[in-house]
Amino acid sequence: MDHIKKKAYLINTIAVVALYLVFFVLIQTKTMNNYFVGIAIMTCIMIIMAMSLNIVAGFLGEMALGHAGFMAIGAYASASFSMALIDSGLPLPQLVILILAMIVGGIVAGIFGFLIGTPTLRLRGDYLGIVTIGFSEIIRIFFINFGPTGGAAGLKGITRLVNFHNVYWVTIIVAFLIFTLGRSKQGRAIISIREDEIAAEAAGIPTTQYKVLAFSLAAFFAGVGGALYAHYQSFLEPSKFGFMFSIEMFVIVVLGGLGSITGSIISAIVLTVLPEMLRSFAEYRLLVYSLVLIIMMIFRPQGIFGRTEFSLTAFIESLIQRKNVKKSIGGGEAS
Amino acid sequence: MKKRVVSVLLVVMFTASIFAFAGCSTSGGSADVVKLGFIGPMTGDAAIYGSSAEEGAQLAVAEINAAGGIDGKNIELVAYDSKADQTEAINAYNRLRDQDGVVAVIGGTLSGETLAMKDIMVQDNMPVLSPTATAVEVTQAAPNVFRACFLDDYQGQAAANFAATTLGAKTAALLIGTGNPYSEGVSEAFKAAFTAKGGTIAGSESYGTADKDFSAQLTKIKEMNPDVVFVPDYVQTVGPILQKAKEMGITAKFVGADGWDGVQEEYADAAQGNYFTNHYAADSPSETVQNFITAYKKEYDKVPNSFAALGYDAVYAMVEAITAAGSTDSADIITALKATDHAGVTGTLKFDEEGNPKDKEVTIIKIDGGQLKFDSTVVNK
Amino acid sequence: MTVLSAKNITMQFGGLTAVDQFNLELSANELVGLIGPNGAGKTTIFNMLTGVYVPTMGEIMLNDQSIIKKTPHEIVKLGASRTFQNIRLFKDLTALENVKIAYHNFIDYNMIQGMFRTKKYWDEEKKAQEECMKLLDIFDMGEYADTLAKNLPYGQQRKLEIARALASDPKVLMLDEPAAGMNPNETAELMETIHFIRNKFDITVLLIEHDMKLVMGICERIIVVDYGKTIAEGTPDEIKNNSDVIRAYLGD
Amino acid sequence: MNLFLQQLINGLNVGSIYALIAIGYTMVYGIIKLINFAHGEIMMFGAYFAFIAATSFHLPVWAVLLSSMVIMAIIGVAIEFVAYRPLRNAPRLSALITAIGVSLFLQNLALIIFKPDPKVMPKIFPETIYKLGEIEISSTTLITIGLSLFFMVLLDLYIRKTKQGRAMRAVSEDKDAAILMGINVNRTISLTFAVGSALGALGGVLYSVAYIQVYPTMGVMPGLKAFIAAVLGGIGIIPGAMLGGFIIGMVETMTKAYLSTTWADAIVFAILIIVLLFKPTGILGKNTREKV
Repeated sequence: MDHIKKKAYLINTIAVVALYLVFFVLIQTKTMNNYFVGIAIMTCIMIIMAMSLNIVAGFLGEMALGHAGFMAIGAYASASFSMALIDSGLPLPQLVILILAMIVGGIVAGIFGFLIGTPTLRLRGDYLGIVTIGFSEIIRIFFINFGPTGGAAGLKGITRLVNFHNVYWVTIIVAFLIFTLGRSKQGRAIISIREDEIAAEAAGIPTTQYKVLAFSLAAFFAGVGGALYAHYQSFLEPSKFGFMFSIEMFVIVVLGGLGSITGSIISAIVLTVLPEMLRSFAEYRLLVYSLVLIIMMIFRPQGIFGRTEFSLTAFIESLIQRKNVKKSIGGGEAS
Repeated sequence: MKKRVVSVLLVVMFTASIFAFAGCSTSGGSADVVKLGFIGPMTGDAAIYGSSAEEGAQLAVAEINAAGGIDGKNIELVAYDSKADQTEAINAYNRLRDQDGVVAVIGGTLSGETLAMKDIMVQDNMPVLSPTATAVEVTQAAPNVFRACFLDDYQGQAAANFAATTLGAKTAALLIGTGNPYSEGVSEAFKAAFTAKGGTIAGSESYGTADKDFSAQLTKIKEMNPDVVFVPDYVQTVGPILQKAKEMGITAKFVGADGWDGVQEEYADAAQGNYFTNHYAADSPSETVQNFITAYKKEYDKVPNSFAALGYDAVYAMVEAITAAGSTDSADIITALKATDHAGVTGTLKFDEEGNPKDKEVTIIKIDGGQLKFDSTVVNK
Repeated sequence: MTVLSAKNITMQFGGLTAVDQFNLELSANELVGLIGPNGAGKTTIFNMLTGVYVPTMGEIMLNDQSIIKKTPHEIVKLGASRTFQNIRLFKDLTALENVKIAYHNFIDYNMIQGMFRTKKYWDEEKKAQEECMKLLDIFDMGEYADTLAKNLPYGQQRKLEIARALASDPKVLMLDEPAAGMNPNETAELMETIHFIRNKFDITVLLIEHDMKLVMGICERIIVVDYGKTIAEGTPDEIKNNSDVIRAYLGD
Repeated sequence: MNLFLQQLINGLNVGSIYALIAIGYTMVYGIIKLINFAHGEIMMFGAYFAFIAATSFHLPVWAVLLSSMVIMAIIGVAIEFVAYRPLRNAPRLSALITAIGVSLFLQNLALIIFKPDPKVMPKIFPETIYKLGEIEISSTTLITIGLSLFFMVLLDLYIRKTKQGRAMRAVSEDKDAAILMGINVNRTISLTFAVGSALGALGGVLYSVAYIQVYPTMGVMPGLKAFIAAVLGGIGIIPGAMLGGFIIGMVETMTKAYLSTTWADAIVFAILIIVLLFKPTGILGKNTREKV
């Protein structure tokens, strides 16, 4: 690690901790009430969902319109697991149960990602898009008809294990992991497929393998998001994981900029908070929401960040530099 | 340069949103208004249920305010859309409690959203009276949650008793909406009760929540040739089913549940001569019922359905409890709710230990000449 | 010693025979040109040799190993890499990243180590960075390391593609019309570069080219194909005077 | 056997409507490579206009159909002009998101204008039941199938025989070459939206007559099904969309009749997936290999 990278790490760590402290103080002093905490938790979950979808949509460049299906698998798997674990009476601390449930949710979803990805990734573009819709609808219909998880009436009695503190740190960890994935040799291989699949093969990248890897990883993190969702809502209904929910996640990713993790984060915040801010507009709020979508896409089709990342370090540096420039101009005038 | 502007803007937006979070603290109920919350779907596929219940509730609020409110204080019904989505429902509830400072909640309208909110509601000890959430679990282990409607199985049982005893049916076919807990729940109870009465289930067909084409199922039901067909679903599904059945020349009697309320308006021909279980009869001589129907028609220019009636009753019952409690303290209101004895549009509302309506009469309605005619009442024991 | 050999390879698309019983033998460190009129089947031969197409018939051996039905990336690992006629770079990535992607097989850490950034990750990435920079420097492209591929001048893009092909450490390098679209100066420079890399990396080079000057100037051996068949083979001088070749190019 | 024939007719009825709607998806896709998510909403508005024409203005049947189709053709062109044209050269996914935005916008607009309660579509076609032995066919079913087929044939003739039709095919084949040939691409794209939307509106009217209701979210499911039909047949290929529509309608009805009603949608999707795995560009799609 050279000096610049160390500096970047330091700045980002400070920022993450500082942001957490701000929230911590706001929550402790009750300045931020449960309503806002609830929105913040949901925002974090949507950030995880958007970032994980970004692995397929942004890094791999494939149109995946069935992300809600993997989230459903993760949610149901982790909920069933945690319910069984708590029933077994093992005296485990809540955080441990949550972590185990997230891992279970992630792995089960990841396995399904692998199973679904292997045959379907031969397809490209719109055809892959519709097949992913198909799979996620099949998953949803399965849960509607599957008795052991409550069928259409939903799965009840999941212990609420998620609070803002743990969901915040999970989000940070997932963001870090997906960010570093994009800058590892595996991430580069996945991105090269987006850029030019044939050239990637010719450069020695086993493209099929990496496509499946990207798909499974996205499903894994979607499963983690699903696990958090299940243990925040404490109740799961199959109807939640419909086609429109997948579309909602996809919209977040495109709006943030395909391939940009920070873009996904900002976009998830905006698109989760926006409908809440519009709540008092009653039936007009979805009208406004859809207008915002259309207008943003017309004026910024590549998304908020395009493919670039927002860098806090670079941002701070640019601020400092501007100050220096100003100083020199000021000095010039004085002389 | 442009990039920097964008990033500055974003940071500003981000911090602003954090401040917005911090800035809006609880506004609380102002001294001369008592705020009630309402949650139900007003957009999306289920929009009609939420908006009907809300219309009924708003009507009750307007009437109560016109009559002087609660001890001179006006009531305000703050209604939020749940989009039939659990997350939205929880956010809406949190907002009602923290931002709007409501003293009690009328809702949720659907079982799913109510179950999603239940845990938090119990934690808060918020007085909750759901007008229409029928799933059994809604009131279980929730001393603060009540409901105005009877349960799915109660109603299914009543319908089966009616079909077997009054109609003398020997065979029944079921047409069930899968993915719709209401339809599934009522059907289950019907099946059990009908078999217990010695009837035979000729077969059951089902359809998905978004299905509009019932021809395949009805073709099969026609082949079964049962005495009655039980279709517990809402008007907008039942209407087309009845219409199609008529087109196909199915002669069996159709029996339904409270979701049918309103079927006489648009589907009078198709529904002619069929029966359903309901909370009240529109041709009841009761003044409460007639006043409600007249006022609703005047306000919204349409005939109320059972969602509206239950929403209307729920507000009245809640307001009575608040008045009786003499305070807006949660615990007081809940205590008062437990002692509710409200004569409403949908009958007399009293609660059992669990918060479900006690010994509520199920009214059997016959559709005749575009009118809902009172047929009989059934009380399950 | 034979590095790459093709025996009677044939490619049929539907009823059309694009390549008919083509034979090829490349010895170590050879520089061979593959020429022929448009549509003669040169690129199809390339595609078969690199695994993009599976030949309808015939056998291809790379370092004494059959590569029929092997995927392109497996063939790269076995030691044959290529460039494309219509440059195929990773356009939205930097020059350095383009090379690093092809260096993939020599970076040794797994996904977990990469995502958690263990010491192994930093060590391997540092090595990759240095090696790939070295490669760019060989092509005098060090200054462009952080430029997006799509923003490079045309000649540099061609060079970057060759650098990328070299990053997988091939025994055989196949260049598909490397001088296409270049001016005479650039072509001359490219000729030098090809010569240089052949010697520097001790590899075999097979190139398809239209530019006769380039082919005649650097190739030791030339194969001429027309209608999917070899019509002549020999040294540049032999080819220059071959009547079949003249007929194929100029018509009867 | 009779039961089977009866179900076959049911399937044809649904399938013909899906086919009509699928044509709109496929035409737009063929020409600007955009999945027009708002097409289901076009269908919904078409049904609403027909409802208004029939109940408020008491127009005769042909006028109800025609007015709804014309109005929706204009609205379709307007949508393309306002929302899609600015994004013509933007990344395809951005255009897709815009289409989703338009779809949500129209749906919620309808919710505000018309309220969520389903309106009952009057019976605009004369109602009689024909008996063919044991099989019963209602006139509505016959008219639905007949009108769909009529317009499909008409469209086919239009695309193949007229100058504008040829221009559409040229633009969808190669936009740049079409420009060089002096074809007004913008006008051709507008025309495509007009034709596609008009057929979508017709589909909406027929759908609402067959299932007697008009409501704001009515376009979602048939829209998705028609989209699946278009992909199944090979998106961008008009006969493919028709074929796909009939297949989906038939599969759906037959699954409900003989396999399972609860799993019907899942089975439709499963068939789509299986077909695509073996024929990655749909039933009538050509396998194009990327040139290396």
